[in-house]
Amino acid sequence: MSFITDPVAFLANWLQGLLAGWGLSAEWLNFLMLLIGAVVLALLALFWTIFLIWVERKGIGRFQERPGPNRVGPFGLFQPFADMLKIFTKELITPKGVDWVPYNLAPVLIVASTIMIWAVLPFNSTTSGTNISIGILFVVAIGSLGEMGVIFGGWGSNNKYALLGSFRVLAQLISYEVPMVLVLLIPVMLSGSMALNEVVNSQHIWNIVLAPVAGLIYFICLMAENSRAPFDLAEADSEIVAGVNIEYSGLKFGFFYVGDFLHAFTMALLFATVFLGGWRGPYAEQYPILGFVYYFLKTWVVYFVNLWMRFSLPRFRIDQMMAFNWKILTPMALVILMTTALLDKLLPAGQPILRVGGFLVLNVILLVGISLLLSKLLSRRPRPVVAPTPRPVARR
Amino acid sequence: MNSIPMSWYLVFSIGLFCIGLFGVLARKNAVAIIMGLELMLNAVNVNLLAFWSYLYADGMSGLVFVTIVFAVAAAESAVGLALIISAYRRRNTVIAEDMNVLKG
Amino acid sequence: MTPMQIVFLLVASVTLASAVMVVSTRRMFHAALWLILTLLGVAILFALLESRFFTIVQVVVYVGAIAILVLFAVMLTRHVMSEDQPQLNRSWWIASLATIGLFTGMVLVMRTWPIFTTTQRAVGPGGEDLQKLGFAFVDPSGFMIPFEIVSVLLLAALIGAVFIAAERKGGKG
Amino acid sequence: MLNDWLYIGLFLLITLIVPIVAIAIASILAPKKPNHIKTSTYECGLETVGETWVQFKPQYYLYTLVFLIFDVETVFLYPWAVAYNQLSLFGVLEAILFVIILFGGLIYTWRKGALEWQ
Repeated sequence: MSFITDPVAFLANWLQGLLAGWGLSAEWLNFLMLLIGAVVLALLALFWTIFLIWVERKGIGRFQERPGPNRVGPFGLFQPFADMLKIFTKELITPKGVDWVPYNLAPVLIVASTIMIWAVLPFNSTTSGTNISIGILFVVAIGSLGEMGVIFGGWGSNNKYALLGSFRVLAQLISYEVPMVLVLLIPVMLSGSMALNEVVNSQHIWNIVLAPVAGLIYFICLMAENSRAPFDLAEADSEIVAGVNIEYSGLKFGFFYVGDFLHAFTMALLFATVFLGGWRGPYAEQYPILGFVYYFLKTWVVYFVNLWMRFSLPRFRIDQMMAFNWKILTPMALVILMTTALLDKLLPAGQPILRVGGFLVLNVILLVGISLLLSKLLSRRPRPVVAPTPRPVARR
Repeated sequence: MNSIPMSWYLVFSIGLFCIGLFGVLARKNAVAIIMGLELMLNAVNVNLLAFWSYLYADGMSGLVFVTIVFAVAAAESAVGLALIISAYRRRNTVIAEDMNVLKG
Repeated sequence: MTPMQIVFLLVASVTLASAVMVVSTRRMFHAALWLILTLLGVAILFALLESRFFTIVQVVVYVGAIAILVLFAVMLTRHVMSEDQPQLNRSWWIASLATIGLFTGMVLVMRTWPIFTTTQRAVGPGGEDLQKLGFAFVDPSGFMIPFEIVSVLLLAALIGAVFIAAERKGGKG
Repeated sequence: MLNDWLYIGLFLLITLIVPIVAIAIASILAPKKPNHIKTSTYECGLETVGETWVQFKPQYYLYTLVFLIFDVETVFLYPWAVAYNQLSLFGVLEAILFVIILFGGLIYTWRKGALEWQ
């Protein structure tokens, strides 16, 4: 092991040796190493957001045929730092009648619930925060921490619009959690473990190849959990004032956006881990540093697709969004779960080509069949015709 | 390594159960009664997992029982809260003592 | 005092205190928030009991779903009970006597049990074996019937709850 | 392993402490000049009318209900999924029966109209 092939493990080893040299007991050494690992990873995730803000602003600029930030520093790279300085020194207005603890806890929880996901992600074959044996469900559980943040914000601000916005987000989050939890069963089934590193390790064939429909559903659900366009009803500025964050200002308001930006990237990391083989790639096990590179590349592809959709698609209406989840994604997830389980048992083991082919055929049939069936089912209901009411005409 | 005696968990679980029971017996609001029930079910789960962890970790019966308690808790809160909301809509009350349509 | 004991005592006392707040606070929404804290405390105790799966299930099911359901129910039924009037019924002192009696009785009975204070764990450091649990769920000689009955129970609960809650405004009442 | 939970606990503490500290620093740095207009509840420039606690739609409650049941059922399929590779066909069929029962619930809810956003 050298610094070139596996920098993180090398540094960790060196640090451990250094600390052991100071004559610490084994327990304290263990504790300190965990603490250092946690601090480094959490701060890395938090400061990574600064870069992401630049990427998104530049990206949306390019998508809309304008240069984006380009004044502060080369390519506007220092723009987020300027923004940060500004937001740090803005007044934190606390409106009347707020419920103090929930009101102030909400932005903290929103940020924490995003960064917490990084704790279980495997970054290469040797580096991960922790490889806990229930990693996939852990991610789902952390999602419910974010839901708490949304409720606290809505309740605490003592504002009708904030409350309404928080209920809308909440309904969206919990609805899209159902198909997400259902399709996540498929990677668990295929790898026989819930630990994210095992899920990555077992993907000799990427899960997206074996279960493309599940991957699609998972991607859509992740986008909805992020509650950004096209699922950004909560902040639909034309419908409700601004969602949960309406009564927040200064840094507290900023944290809602930090959570938002970071969640988009974390979502890409998760998707790359579960369906795109994570750090896997040629020579990734011999040279763990390559794992970082592969993981990073895959994540950026997913992240770019996510941004692309965000910048190009129009917003859903809330009834469309709910119907899309409960009447298309959930039945589809249930069917894909049952058929995948059955097919994998019926196909002979040890023949990867047959397996891939079988899964592919199954997925195509399901996708076509279900979409035909559902389009028939959904279109049969006549659209409600709103009778044109005579409008009052202003008279002189 | 592990130095916590089983008694601590069991006393904790009895305490949680009794607090929940007090909530069920003494609160007026029906939603608060449901919350008390949730506390009691949680106490039961702590108890079951403590016994599983200290005494019978080889068998799966403890874990299966915890699973069933979770399912029952979900079913109970779903139906219970739906009933409360239904009663609230019809009679505009959530006070358990006032829900006495069946009283002779 | 080992670190584990300190962690346990801290978590247990916070959990019990917030449970007391659940049953005693006047504002229903705050009671629900204290309930969430209690549930999280219980989840940490599950983790101390080496059951990882149920720690996460506690967070996903209780905090992520049941607590939100309770919060929604609190929202839906607000304004019915003003928060100044007493939240406890007339016989609350009987209830408190009964629960204190139950608590002392249970503790006294449990103390006569020889393995009450054992510190010997039966579970290994790896926590529960999820594979075995999954196997037991579908094993005909294991827990196949309870597993299916759970699903039927949940189906019944779903149908019942939706039937009760989804009634139209135009209907009776 | 204790290490996993210890790490996650530490991580959680840090992710909670860092934003709290940041907000604390910002509240020291930032100017504090509250006045009546500034601290009033925001509502399109008008004075707020009525209480914040508008009665909200029971629709939210119905979605949560369905979500709760689905969530519980799905979570208990996870141990089965972990054991999937060692299971016989019979074990898989049983889980499929479990999922079909769940599907029945979805269809009932759908037919009942509880999934419509009104």
